[in-house]
Amino acid sequence: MRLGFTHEQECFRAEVVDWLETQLSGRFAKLRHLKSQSAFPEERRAWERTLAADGWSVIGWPKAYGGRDASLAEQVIFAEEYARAGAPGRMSHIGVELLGPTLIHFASDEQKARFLPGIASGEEYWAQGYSEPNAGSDLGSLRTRATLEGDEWVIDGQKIWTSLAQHADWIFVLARTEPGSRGSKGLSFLLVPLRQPGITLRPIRQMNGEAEFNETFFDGARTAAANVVGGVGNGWAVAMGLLMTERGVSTLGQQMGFIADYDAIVAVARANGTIDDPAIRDRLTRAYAGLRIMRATALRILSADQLPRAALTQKVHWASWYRDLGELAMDVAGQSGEVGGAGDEPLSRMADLFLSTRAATIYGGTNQIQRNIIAERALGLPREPKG
Amino acid sequence: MRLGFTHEQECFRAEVVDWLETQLSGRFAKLRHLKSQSAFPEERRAWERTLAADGWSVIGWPKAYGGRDASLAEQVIFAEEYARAGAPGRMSHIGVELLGPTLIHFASDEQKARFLPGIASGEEYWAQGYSEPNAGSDLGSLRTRATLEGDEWVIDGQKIWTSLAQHADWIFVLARTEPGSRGSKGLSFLLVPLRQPGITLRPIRQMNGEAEFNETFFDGARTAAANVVGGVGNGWAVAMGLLMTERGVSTLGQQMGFIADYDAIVAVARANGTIDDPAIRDRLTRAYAGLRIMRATALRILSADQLPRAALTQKVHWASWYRDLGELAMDVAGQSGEVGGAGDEPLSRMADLFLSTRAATIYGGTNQIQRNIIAERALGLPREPKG
Amino acid sequence: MQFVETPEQALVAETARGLFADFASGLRATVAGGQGYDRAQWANAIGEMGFGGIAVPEALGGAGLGPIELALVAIEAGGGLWPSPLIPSIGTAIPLLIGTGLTDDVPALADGTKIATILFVTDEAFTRRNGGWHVTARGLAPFADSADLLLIVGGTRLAVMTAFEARPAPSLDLTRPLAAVTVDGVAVAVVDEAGPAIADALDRARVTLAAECLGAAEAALARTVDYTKQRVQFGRPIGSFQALKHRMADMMIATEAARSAVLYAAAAAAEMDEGFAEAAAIAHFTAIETLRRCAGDMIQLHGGIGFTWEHDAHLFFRRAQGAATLLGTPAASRARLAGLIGLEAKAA
Amino acid sequence: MQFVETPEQALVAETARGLFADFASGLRATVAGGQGYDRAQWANAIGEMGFGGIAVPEALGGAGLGPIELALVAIEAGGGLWPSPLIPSIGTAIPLLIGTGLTDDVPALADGTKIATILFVTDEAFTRRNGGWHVTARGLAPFADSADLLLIVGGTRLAVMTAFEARPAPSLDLTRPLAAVTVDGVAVAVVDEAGPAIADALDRARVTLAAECLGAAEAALARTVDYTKQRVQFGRPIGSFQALKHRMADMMIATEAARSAVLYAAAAAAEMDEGFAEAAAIAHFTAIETLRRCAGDMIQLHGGIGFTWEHDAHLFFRRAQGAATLLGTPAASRARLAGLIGLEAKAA
Repeated sequence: MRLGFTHEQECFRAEVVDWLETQLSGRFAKLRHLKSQSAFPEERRAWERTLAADGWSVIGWPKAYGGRDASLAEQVIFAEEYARAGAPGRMSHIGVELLGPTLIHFASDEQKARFLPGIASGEEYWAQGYSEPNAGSDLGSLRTRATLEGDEWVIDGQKIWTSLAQHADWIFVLARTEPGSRGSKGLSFLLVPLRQPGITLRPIRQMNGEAEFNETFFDGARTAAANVVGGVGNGWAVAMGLLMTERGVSTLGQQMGFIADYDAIVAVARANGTIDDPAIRDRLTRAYAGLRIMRATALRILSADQLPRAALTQKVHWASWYRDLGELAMDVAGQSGEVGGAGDEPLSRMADLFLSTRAATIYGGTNQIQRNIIAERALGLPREPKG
Repeated sequence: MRLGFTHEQECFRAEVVDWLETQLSGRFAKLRHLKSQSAFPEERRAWERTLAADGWSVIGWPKAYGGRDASLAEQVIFAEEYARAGAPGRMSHIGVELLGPTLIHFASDEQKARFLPGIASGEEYWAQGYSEPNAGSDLGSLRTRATLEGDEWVIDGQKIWTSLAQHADWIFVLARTEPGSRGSKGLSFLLVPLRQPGITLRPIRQMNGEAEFNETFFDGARTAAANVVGGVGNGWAVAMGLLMTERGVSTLGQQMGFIADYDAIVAVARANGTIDDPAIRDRLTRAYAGLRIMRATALRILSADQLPRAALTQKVHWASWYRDLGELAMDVAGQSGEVGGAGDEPLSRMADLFLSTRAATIYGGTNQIQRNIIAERALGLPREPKG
Repeated sequence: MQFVETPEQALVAETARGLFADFASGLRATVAGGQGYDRAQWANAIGEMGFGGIAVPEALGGAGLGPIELALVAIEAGGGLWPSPLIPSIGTAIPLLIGTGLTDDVPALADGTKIATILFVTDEAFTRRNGGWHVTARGLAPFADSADLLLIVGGTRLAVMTAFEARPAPSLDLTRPLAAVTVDGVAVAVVDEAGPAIADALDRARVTLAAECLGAAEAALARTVDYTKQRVQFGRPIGSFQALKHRMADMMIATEAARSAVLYAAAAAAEMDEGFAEAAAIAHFTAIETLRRCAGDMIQLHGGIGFTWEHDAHLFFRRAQGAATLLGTPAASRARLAGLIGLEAKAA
Repeated sequence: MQFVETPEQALVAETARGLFADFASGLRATVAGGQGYDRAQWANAIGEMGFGGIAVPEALGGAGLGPIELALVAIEAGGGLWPSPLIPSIGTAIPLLIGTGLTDDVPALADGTKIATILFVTDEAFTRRNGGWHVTARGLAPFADSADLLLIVGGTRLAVMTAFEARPAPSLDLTRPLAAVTVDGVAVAVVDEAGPAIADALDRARVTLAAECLGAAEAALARTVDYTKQRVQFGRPIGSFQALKHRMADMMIATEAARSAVLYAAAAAAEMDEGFAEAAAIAHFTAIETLRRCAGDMIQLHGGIGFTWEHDAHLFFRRAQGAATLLGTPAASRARLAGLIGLEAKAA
């Protein structure tokens, strides 16, 4: 058990820091410390291509697919320095972090050859199509259906909470390919071109006013018969594998974002004197401790050969922590944080944290669903009787 | 809606205060501020008889059964002054507060004539026989059985959490009188003499070292065939009626006991300076607010013609409040509260509160069971599917 | 002692409930509009129905009822998240003006023809000049851009202003928007050395605000219960899952506690009970914390739809936060309570 | 960087697990006995198995391993609620003596032939007399009635005493009883101006205590899971009810967070990481709060049997409280952390 880094790893860190500093002081300066996930789409595509050109786009992937086979320590260093430098959220996130590892594990050689290079090079962007209006937590109730007509799948249905779809070229879709099937059976994992007449996007406005998500309507949308991953009817296994990869190195980068939020709250607390309030100070202290613990947990998980039980607890832990941070932000800000600033922001950063953090305990599996998973899979508690 | 008392009611209060002061300064002085539920049993019997002699034993009962038909305001006044004077816990509690009202509602005239006078006069004491080792929260799983043999019920089985049984003369027992019946059907509510060869008591030592409860073993115990209340096979309805009467005026007296606990904690906090700790002061403030709110809720419930929905929330509310108070007591006391005092007490009052309050969220229906009741009966949420 | 609504009080509540239920269909339109409230609804509820003067003495044009009736109305207004200057104008300005004897404008506030709002300052904002009082202050005040009168509230001083600048600000609380106020001028009327009267009036205002929060919290619970009975996942209504049931049970435990606290404080106000200040502090922090919790749970238990703009859940959540700073924070009320009950160090 | 146990470390943990599982059958007998610990178990674990010297340099008779291995042993000892002077003698006294250079007694402590405990005082308890140091103090110390050595720990001074009075006190924590200590005499050895060394040693002690609390919390969870799988009510195991499942899930979220905090702090101690003091404070308050919560939940989820004397749940609950005051409170560690991370007012 060892926390520190070797000299070689510190050299790697210096290389990362240097590269990021050069790029983000130069042509990509306007992307630095950007909070929005939707602003400057063209510059962000360019950023992704630049990462790829210099070999930083998919460092954790095997070399055979354009990665570096980076060690755990190197991935940790890259994720943390990337966030520390204020580099922008990855428009390629879903392809790089979710779909890529899934394809590497489940896809045919032809599929890998077709899709992995586009992700690695920052040329093709992906969206995720899982949830449906009547299948939020309960993915087994999916109704979107796909029918093979000749050499194409024809897809009808509706997905919701499709993130980043407005900037994506492709979407992966969990669809029912066996008519009349129920639950987790009869589903297939399809790769579908997003920009086609059979697909309509409608943005969903969230409570904080932003629109990160979409509803996606499929009305005779089409994709090649070959674009099914893991075999027809085997979509559930592929989807579950994908959900597991969500708990990867990217959490470390996410946590660096949390640190920025925490720092912003501390700055407000100092400025308006609420740091003198012992209750506020204690909550800030707990928030800081939470950050350190989440990092340690991520390192434990990443260091383990097999996904440890602890991994199942990560989502509720960070989501609840983040929601609490949002409440703390508002209590620190007080009434003056309840109105828009002088600039172009409609609300203060504290108020935005207060609102946007409420989604954390809901998306990606509500806290309730996550607790079920912990209880059943990690603690071995009995399932509830079926209704 | 009116909080204050009339002149007449204030005169009643003066009468109560005067009577209590006289008695508790005189021959019953040793019972004043007594915490133990088991010490001085003879003196406590005498106290009950004295209450009865002067008409204070069952003031809320109808005059026909020895009560005073006291108004709500009078009952509130009596309960609060009784507790404020430091008068002892009622050894007759189960008879006066639980069984009496149940008999008044469900029993035959003969049964009323036989049993109510003994309760009112402080001559006969009662214990409660509901829970069983395998039927704690789930009363429908009761297994204790009673069989009619000639003109007597013969009872076999085991009850647990029988409170105050060591001082009782009678016990009411929910038993299965219809062989092979299940759930809430086939149960009868029996009145059984406790001091007989067929009944054995074994005290249960609690985590704080006290033994307020017993296991009660029935091995061919007998009672007269007539001692079934509400009819054979109707025990569930009688028992549920009894459980509802638990939410009566006695909660006000209970709350006065809570005030004494709160005051004791504040005294320790002042003495050892923890009151200077803003977090401790805030918790004490919340505890005080909880006391006031519980009193207001009790008054709302008592003032209503029909038991309001709010009544269902009372148990979890006070139990959780009390458990939190126990934790606060210990945090106020610190390490010096973790050892026995100079006197004969094995542990400090703070430590005893810390331990004894843990039972509050369990006995009389765990917080989990209570929340089910609130959800289903007050909010009308659907039941869970059966296992 | 009889701690239950009289039939007359129950009728007031029922009437209010019907009215605010009617208003509720216009909630989104009002919020989206520029002014933040609906003039016709205001004239209807405050003027025609007489809710503005319900706790105002008949001599000042009111109905001569009291804090309990006002609380019952506020509960119902809260249930509909009624976007209006109810709390600043009716709930706060009126008791301040009555309590300090500056009653000239009370009839116009009570019938809704004028609107008042309040700005909290320190006493240093007031200076004597040429025999009058000059007030200099900046800050945030709800509905100030629609207000005819601005009450400047210091620790011991109170001023009525008619000349002030108010710039609407994009506000977290969409149903009670704030405006940035600048005051630099001569007061129309001032009272000095009125600390106790101001404190008592603000306690009354906090109880009315607490009542409004209670109503909103109860509505958040009711809507969550309704939704979870309808929404099916895993083959059954999600309201049958124990984790959700227990969460809603906890919401109800909180709302019932808040209801006890609010009604008790309102009754104590009506009877000028010596324990009123305590009761007001308890009601204030309890009801606000209850709303914050219930609104947060409302979002959570609605799942994905709960954090969309289209769903009302965030309006409740935003309202909770706005309420938490409007007339002092819950923490400030707890600190005040600590003082009232003698929880100071070494004072024994 | 590789934040996972090495095979050697896993073996240490496994060995300790087996030993403390064997000891567990004697728990009640030891608790009921007068001394509070079992001499044979002590000699076995500390001496024969070498756990007493696991983090002690070989030059002082130890195994030359470090804080991580000691933490792994403490986790397992905590899992069995092992009643012994492990924390005062091995976990606290040894690092204090090594850190301050008073190493004469370390070999005897490490092999278990001597037992030490600690008493926290202010520096004023120490006075210079005739060229030596005189110590006057009273207080509570765990296992003081069994101790050969008493370490008097001030802010910057540390004394070793062999002459002191210790009267066993009936204690809340039955598995680590306190004794009332009176000291009035000349120290055998003293260091002065050793504030940083003392602080660092106490941080190390807190990490070992935190590890022990973690082990107890994990055991409380495991035993609760086992019980709720067996106990049937309403026709099914109570562990299938969602409210209970979610409560146990929350327990696990807490224990996993505590495990991360403890292992990180132990690794930081081993590497003399500059963030060690922070990590120690975090581990200390997190593990204690986790145990307190898990022990409380263990009682609750066991229902009636959970609050009986016969069931072990209260032993966990009592241990949690004893741990919360043994080496400073969780609140004190949070306050220390606030200072370490610069959360002082106006310091920006």
